[in-house]
Amino acid sequence: MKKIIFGLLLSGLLFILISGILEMPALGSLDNQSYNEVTHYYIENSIKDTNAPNMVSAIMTDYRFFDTLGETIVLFTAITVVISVRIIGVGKSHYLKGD
Amino acid sequence: MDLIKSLLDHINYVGSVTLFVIGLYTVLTHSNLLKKVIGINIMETSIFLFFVSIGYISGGKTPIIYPGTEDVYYVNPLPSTLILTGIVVALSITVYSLSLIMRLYKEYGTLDMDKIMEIRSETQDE
Amino acid sequence: MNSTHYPIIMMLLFLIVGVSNPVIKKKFDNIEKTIIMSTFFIAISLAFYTFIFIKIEGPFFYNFGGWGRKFGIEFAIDGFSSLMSLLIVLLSAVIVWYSFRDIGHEMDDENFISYYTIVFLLIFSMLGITFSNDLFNIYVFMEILSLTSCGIISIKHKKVNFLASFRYLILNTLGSLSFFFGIALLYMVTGHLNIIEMNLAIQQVWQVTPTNILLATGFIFIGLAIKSALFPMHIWLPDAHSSAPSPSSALLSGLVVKVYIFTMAKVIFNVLGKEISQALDIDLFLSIFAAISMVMGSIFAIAQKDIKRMLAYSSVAQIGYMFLGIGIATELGLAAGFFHIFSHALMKSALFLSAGAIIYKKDLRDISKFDGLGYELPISMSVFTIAALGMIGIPGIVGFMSKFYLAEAVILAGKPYFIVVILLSSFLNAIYYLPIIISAFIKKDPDREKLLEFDDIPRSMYTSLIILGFCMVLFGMFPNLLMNTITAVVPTFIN
Amino acid sequence: MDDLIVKVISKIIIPFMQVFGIFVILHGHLSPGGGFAGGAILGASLILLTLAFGLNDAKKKMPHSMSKLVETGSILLIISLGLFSILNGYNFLTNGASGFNLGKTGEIISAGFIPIATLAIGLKVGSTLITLFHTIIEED
Repeated sequence: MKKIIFGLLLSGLLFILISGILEMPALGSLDNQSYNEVTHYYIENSIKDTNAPNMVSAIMTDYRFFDTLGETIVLFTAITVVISVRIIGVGKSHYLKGD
Repeated sequence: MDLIKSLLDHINYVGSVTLFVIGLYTVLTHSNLLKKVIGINIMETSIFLFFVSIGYISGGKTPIIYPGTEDVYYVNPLPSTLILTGIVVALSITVYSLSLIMRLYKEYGTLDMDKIMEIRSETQDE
Repeated sequence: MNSTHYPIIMMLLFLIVGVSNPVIKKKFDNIEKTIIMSTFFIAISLAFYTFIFIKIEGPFFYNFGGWGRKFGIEFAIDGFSSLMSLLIVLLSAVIVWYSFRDIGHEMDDENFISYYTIVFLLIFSMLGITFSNDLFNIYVFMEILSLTSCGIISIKHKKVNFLASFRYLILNTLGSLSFFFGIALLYMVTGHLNIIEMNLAIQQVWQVTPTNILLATGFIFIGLAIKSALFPMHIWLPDAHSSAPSPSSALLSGLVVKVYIFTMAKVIFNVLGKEISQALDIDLFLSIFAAISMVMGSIFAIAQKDIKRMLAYSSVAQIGYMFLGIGIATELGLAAGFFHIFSHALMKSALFLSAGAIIYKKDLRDISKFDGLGYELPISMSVFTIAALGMIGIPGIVGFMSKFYLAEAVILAGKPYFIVVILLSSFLNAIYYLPIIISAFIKKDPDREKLLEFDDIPRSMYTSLIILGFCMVLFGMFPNLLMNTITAVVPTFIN
Repeated sequence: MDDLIVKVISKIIIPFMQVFGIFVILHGHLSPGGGFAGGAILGASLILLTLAFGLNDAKKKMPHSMSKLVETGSILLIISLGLFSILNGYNFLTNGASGFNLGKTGEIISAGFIPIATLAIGLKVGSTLITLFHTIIEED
C-alpha cells in the first residue's frame, strides 16, 4: 500500500521534472546559459593566472580553494565521528545500559 | 516525433532525473537500513550526472591545455570541479551511516527499520 | 594585518584548535579546558571587533584568493551576519562552559576530546554558512554541519542515540541533496554560483525559463525545510534533540536550526529577490506552513511526558514563528522573525541546559515527578521558569517582545488572522509550561522538606545558567539593544 | 585469508600502485588526475595490503597514530599556505600575487602553491581512506 502511494506520488514528481527539463537548453550546445563569461575566463586566463595547464586543478586548488579546504574538513569530520562511534568505549559501555 | 527528439536532446538530464526519483523511492519505501543508504547513493550519483552534463559541450575537449592546440572547444571545467568535492562528501556520509548501521545491528539485532521501531516502542512502554 | 581578515581568522582559530586537539592532547584536563576557553575568548573579541567595525565602516566583501566574486568564493560580512556570528560564538561559549562538568555524566571519558573537536568544527561550519555568499560553498559547509550535528548526538553510546542519529543523518542528507539539486538547476540557467551574480542573472532568465526557477526553488525550499524542521518535515527533531546530551541539545536547538533559517532568508531575499519570490507565492506557502507548525508543535508538546521531548516539540512550534516572520516579508515582519531567532536561541538553550541540570542532579526526566523541585534546585528551576514564561509571552522577558513585534508586523501587513494563531500558540504554550512551574514551586511533596537550599550542581553549570537568565531579562527589558541593529540591517535584505 | 597467490601478487603490484599514485599526485596540475584521484589510488593500495595480509600486519605498516598526524598535518599545511598570503598583505589563500613562485608552464615545480596543496590533499585522502577502512572492518 505504502509502495503504491509513494510510487504514484513520485511518478507525478518525475512527470513534472521531465516536463520542466525539456524546456531547458539542449545537452551539449554552445549556447548553454552556463557556458558564459565565467567559463570563458577560466579557459582563457587560467594559464596566465596560475600557470597550471589542468584547468580543473587550477579551479580546485586556486580559484575555489576554500571549497577544497572545506571538503578536506568533511573528511576529517567523518574520521572523527566514525572513530567516536566505532572504536572508543565500545567494549565497556557498562553505565550506559538500558534505553 | 517532436517529443522523442526533445527527449533525445536532453537524454542525460532525463536519465539523471529518473535516477533521482528511483533513489528517492528506494529511501522512502524500503525499511532495510542498507537499502536506504543505497538509495541515498543513487540520488547522489544522479545529481553528479546532472551537474557534469550541464558542463558538457558536444565536441568539447578535456579542460587541459596542451601547448600547440588552438581553436578547440573545452568543456566547462567548473561543474567537474564541484563534483570532485561532491564525491568526497558522499563518501563521508556513506561511511558514517554504515558505521551507525553496524552499531544499530549490534544493539537491536536487526536491520529492519520497522522492527527496530517496534522494539523501541516496547521498551518505552515499560 | 588588515582588520578585514578578522572574521576569517576567527573561523580559522576554531578550525586549527579543533583539528589539532586530538593530536596534541591525550587526556581531558585543566590545560585542555584553558585552551578551549581561551580560544572562545579570542574568538569573542574578534567577533565583537568585527561587529563594531561594520557599524562604523559599513559592510564589506571578502574574496578568497582575490579573484573577485565571479570566479572565486566570496564572504559577505554585513551587519546581520556579524551579529549572527557574535550570537553563535557567545552562546556556544556559554554552552561549552556549561558542558565541562555535564559531559562526564553523559559519555565515555575517552570521547571528551573528540566531542570538543566535533563541537569546534560545528561552530566553524555555522560561521561559514553565516558569512558565505556562494551557494556551493554553503552546501559544503552544510555537509560539515550535518555530519557534526549527527556526531554530537551519536557520541553518547546509547541505543536511542544511534537510532536518532541515523534518522537525522538520512533526512539531513535528503535535505542536502535536495538543496544540491536546486543549486544544479539554478546553475544550469544562470551559470553563476555567487548569490549576487545569480540574482542578477535570474532577473534576466526569469521570463525565459520560469519552470526551471520554480523547480529549483521548490527543491531548495524542501531541503532547507527538512533541515530546519518545518512542520510536516519535523519528524527527526524530537528524537534527535531529546536523546542528545544536554549541551548538544542546546547547541542543536539554539543555533543549528537557526543557521538554516537564516540560509532560507538568504535564498528568498538575496538569490530570488522579493518580486520573484512573491510571484512564486513563496511567502504565502511559508506563512501557511508556519502557522500549522506553530499550532501542531504545541499540541504535540502537550502530550509529552519526557521533559526534553517536550522542549523539542516546543522548538517545532517556535520555528513556526521565525518562518512566519520571513513569510510576512515586510520590513517589520522580517525584523520580528530575526529577533525571534535571537530570543529563541537564548530561551531554548536556557531551557535545555536547566533540564540538563535537573537530569544531572536528580536523574529525572518525567514531568509528573517535578513536585517541589524548585526548593531543591532553585537556580536551575528559576532559570527554567524565566525561560518558560518567556516562551508563553509574559512581559519583561525577551520572548514577549518577539511575539509583540510579530503581532505588530502581522497587523501592519494586513493579515490580522495570524494574530489568532499567535494567541492560540501562546495559550497552548501556557498549557504545557505552567504545570511544570506550578508543581515545582507550589505543590507540596511529602518526601521533601520545604527548605530552600542552594543548588548542589557544579559551578560552571550554574554560572552559565545565570548568564543566560540575565540576558533573557536584559533583552526583555531593553529590546532596542538588539532591535535597532536588526532594523538597520533588514532593508538590505528586502530591497 | 591465507592465500599464497594473493600474497605474492599483491607484494609485486603494491609498489607499482603506490608509485603510480604518487605520480598522479605530483602531476596533478599538469595532467588528468590530481589530489583526489592520486589519494584514492594510494588508499586502494593500502586497502589491498589489508585484504591480502590481514588487519594486524597492515596496522603495523600504517599505525593509527601516524594517519592521525597526516590528517591533521595536511589541513594545517593548507591553512598555513593561506596564512602566508595574509602575512604578505593579501587575502586568504592568494596564490601567485602573494609571492608564490609561478614558474614555467608545464614543469613540476610551478604554479605556485598548487603542487603543495595537491600533495596535501592526496596524502589526506589516502590516509583517510585507509583509516576509515580499518575502522569499519575492526571487530568489536
